[in-house]
Amino acid sequence: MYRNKSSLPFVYDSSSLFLPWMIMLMIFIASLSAAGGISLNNTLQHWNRAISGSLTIQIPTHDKSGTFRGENVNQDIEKTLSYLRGQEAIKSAKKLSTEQMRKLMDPWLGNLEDFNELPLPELIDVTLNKEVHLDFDSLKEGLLKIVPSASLDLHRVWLERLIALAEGVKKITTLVLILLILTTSLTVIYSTRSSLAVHKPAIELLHMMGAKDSYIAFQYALRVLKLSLLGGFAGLGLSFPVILTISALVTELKGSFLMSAPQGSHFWSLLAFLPFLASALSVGTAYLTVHKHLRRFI
Amino acid sequence: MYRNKSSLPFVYDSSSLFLPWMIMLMIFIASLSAAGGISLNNTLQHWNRAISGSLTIQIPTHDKSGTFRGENVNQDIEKTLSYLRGQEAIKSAKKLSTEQMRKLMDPWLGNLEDFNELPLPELIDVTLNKEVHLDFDSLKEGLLKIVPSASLDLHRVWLERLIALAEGVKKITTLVLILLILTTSLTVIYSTRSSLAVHKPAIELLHMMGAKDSYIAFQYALRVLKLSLLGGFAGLGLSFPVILTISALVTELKGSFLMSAPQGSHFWSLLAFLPFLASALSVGTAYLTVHKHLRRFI
Amino acid sequence: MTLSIFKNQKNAPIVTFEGVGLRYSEGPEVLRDIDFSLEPGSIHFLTGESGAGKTSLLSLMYLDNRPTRGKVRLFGNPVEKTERKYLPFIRRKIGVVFQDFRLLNHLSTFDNVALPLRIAGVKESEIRKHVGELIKWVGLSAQINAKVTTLSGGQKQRVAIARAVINRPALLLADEPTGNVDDELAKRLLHLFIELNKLGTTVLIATHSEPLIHHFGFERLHLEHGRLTHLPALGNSLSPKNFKTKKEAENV
Amino acid sequence: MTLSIFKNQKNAPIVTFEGVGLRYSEGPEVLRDIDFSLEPGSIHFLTGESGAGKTSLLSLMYLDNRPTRGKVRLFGNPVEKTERKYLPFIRRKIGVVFQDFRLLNHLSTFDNVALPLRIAGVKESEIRKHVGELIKWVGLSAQINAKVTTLSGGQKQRVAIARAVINRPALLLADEPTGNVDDELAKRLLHLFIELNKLGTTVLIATHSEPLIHHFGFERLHLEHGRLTHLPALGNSLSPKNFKTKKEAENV
Ligand SMILES: Nc1ncnc2c1ncn2[C@@H]1O[C@H](COP(=O)(O)OP(=O)(O)OP(=O)(O)O)[C@@H](O)[C@H]1O
Ligand SMILES: Nc1ncnc2c1ncn2[C@@H]1O[C@H](COP(=O)(O)OP(=O)(O)OP(=O)(O)O)[C@@H](O)[C@H]1O
Ligand SMILES: [Mg+2]
Ligand SMILES: [Mg+2]
Repeated sequence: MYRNKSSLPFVYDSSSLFLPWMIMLMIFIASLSAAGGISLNNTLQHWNRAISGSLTIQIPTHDKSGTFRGENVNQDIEKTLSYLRGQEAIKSAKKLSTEQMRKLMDPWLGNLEDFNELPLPELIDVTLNKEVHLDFDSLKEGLLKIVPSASLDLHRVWLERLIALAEGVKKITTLVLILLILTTSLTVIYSTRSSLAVHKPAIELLHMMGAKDSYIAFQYALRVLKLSLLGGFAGLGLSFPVILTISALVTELKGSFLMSAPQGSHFWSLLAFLPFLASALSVGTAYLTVHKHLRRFI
Repeated sequence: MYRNKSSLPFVYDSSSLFLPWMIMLMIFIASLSAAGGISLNNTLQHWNRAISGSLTIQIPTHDKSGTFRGENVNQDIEKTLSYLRGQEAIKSAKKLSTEQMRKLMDPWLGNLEDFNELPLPELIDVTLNKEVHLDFDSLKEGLLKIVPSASLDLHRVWLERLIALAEGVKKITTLVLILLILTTSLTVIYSTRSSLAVHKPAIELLHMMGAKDSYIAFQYALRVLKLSLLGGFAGLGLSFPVILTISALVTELKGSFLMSAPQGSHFWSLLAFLPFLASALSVGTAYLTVHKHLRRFI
Repeated sequence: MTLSIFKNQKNAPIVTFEGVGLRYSEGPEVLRDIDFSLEPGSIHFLTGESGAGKTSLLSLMYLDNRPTRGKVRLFGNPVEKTERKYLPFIRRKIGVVFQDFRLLNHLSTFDNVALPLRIAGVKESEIRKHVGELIKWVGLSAQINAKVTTLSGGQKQRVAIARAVINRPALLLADEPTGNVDDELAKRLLHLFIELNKLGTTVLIATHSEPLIHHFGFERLHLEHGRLTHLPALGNSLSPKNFKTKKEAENV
Repeated sequence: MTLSIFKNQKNAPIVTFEGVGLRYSEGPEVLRDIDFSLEPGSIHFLTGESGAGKTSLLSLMYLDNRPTRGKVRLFGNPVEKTERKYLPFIRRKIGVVFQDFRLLNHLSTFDNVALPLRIAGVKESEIRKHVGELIKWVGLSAQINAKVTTLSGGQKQRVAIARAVINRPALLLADEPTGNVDDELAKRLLHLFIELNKLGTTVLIATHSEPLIHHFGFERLHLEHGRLTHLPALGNSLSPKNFKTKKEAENV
């Protein structure tokens, strides 16, 4: 029923020329956004895990003049631990070993060779009880009454800000993606409609010769399928080297900055799936647009 | 000479429908990229200033058991300074005051209330002679022979990595911008060409009636001008709230993370200029495309 | 294939108009109180001055327009009551020569003529046979693979005629089919319609050409300012009765 | 305005063909060894069967094609040597009725007829006056603001004719200008050409219509398989000499 020689003169369509470019751009940006989004999401999970549900308390090992405080330190630790264990909002609290401390500080201070040379404070790691709301300020006040030299939560402040920034970037990425999908759909709809307007005489003729709506809609859909697959894979091909480069850079930082690059067959197959998704979107849109348009004819 | 009723039936053009969308997307992404790029660039300048041309050397104030090293510290500082001043690759070297140290460490450790409570090492700030290549390894070796307790360059390592990442992101942003400009130009060229193909009969007719090339090219250019200004300002309007939101977030981090949000009338007028730039690009491209095409007719 | 459907209703009129009026969106009625029917196997001229409504009347029959009042029946079916999905099958039984040809400019002569068969899903081997033969008949063998944009006015008109008759329609509507060819060629082309008429096709030809009207002298439907009158045959060499008799003789 | 330029070269032929041949990209020569000239103020029919090359010959005169060999002169200028930027001004002196009308479908009757004046930069007030008058003459006052897609075939043809004559061209080329109207209207339209001819316009009319050829009996350029012969006037009521004499009388 459907001949290979199309009875519609698509050669004169703008859409044949720009649709692949449009889809190429879409897929390029979409796959970069996807890579960035996934990476950002992983990173955020790390960061969130680092602040949520836990809390760090420092007990200084030296006084202000730089003199070692000796046994006072252990006393302060004991007092702090017993205070914390009395709090409903706190699940557990324990002092970090030197090894744990090194690991924790690593990202912020680099691979410090002479770690022990820094007379760092002792740290107490606190796990929060998620079911109970923590009143951070009253907790702090209560603790300082008992252990005046203790201090809470050094890096929490700016980590929270960094998370807010990253969340903002994530939202914008999502917005861009939604915009892309909308624009692609609208582009396909409008270009199909204007193509229908350009070919109105030919379509009316086919109609008057007894062609069914599906005959015409199928020709459009086929055309759009070819064009969007072409553009989709071009865009994907373009994005691969870019993603690989940035992944390599992110991986470098991974250990020291808690970031993670997108990877794994899961991720790559998601990317490879994008052109098909875009094509399906385009083809479906074109087919429905044509059908809806034709129903206006008698 | 040019009537307000166009003698070309643009109504049936795909380009009239998709060009504004295309330009809107372009401008949206372009202005986000511009904002991001400028912000990143400023940040990179800060970071680069922080590492290039300078070097930091630490002299520990306490030994491994945490005992204050007293006069040894000052001796080590003197030895280090005289060693450094003998090096050709080094312009100057001086010990940092407590105030300077606090400023330097601020971004990495947060607004630490109890700064003095950390018995940090003394720091020596070294300014490099840019004309002479620094052999970092032999410098380190030489210094350690004289002052075994000294250590060099704590944060340089991961800051360099962060810079590499940021540079990568910057390159990608530039690439995306170039791609956008190319795509816009190609879109305008192709859509103009296909519009010329669609309107070939009308154009031939106008020609045979004695219309000059400029008469036709002008009609196209005018059309494209309207469409791209429309799309351009829509895209700009869309990007403003996004940029403002992210700017606010970045500004929050500014102090603590050496980042800077794009701002100032300079920046905003650059953004406002983008739609005009895109329109000029489109209009010029359309005008030239039409002229070049028409020269093929006799 | 199309004819078999037609034969089932041999005795019913092919086309019936009852009190039909047509007006385009804004503006006056261009057709008023049209009442007539075309018997199966009949052949008529449709005359009337420029703007009288000939093309409009034909367009109601090839389903490009719907009447604004009155009733149109095609092959016995009331058009306004027919479901949209059945219309393609009615349309495939009607051949039309449009006044402005309406060829598909991106296709060749062959592909234009083959179009109705392809739409109807006829096998490619059969298409090749029939189309080539007909193109030869209208004198375009030399242009069979030429794009129709490269054809002369008269050549395009002949492609339009070939396309209208290729699938042996039950109803043939020809709108000014010989305006771009000389009288000799016009007569040759009308003989094609007469051949088809002999095989049972009902034919209606809108024309301005007095030489043709006089030469063939079929009965005339005449339009004047949107109203229809039925004129008798003009003095002629071939009376319409001749054709009817021949056809009827063949049908028996 | 256009006529003033023309009058300067009153005595030179308006059109001269010397050994002209035309072939389209691939394919044979469709015009061969064409030699003729049109004197200022002359009026001719161009005849020949479908596909003989009439439209091709005219297209060389309205600069849609260039000859593949030989020389074409318009108003004394050799076409191939004229710089591209001067061609628009030559074109504005030529009026063309295309066989396929070539109206701009998105414009009204009025705007289509006004097009040549607008391209030439004529003032809008003058345009309104002249265009309205001419549209009345061709009988389309009722359709003056209608989009041309809503016109009947004959009405479109009349718009095409009005557009060709609106700026009183020095050379008028009409390609089958009456194929969609009846003989009475055709005669009326040809009288428009004759009026123009009296004012000095050189006219060439390609036609198949034997009634018209007989009725007016202008001299004929006749094409056969791409070759030209010059036929004398057929028996007629208005001899071409009549017009020449009338015109010449007026010019004095
Ligand atoms: N789509 C339309 N919209 C509005 N008016 C129309 C439309 N089509 C035709 N008309 C008007 O209807 C009238 C009849 O037109 P029609 O085409 O039927 O005439 P016709 O008899 O075929 O004339 P011709 O011999 O010139 O082809 C004309 O006045 C025309 O302007
Ligand atoms: N653009 C073209 N490309 C190729 N061949 C063409 C082109 N235009 C015309 N021809 C061929 O040139 C020949 C002459 O065509 P032309 O249109 O001049 O004939 P005509 O005398 O005007 O015929 P008609 O009376 O049918 O309009 C035809 O055989 C036609 O197929
Ligand atoms: Mg008509
Ligand atoms: Mg011709």
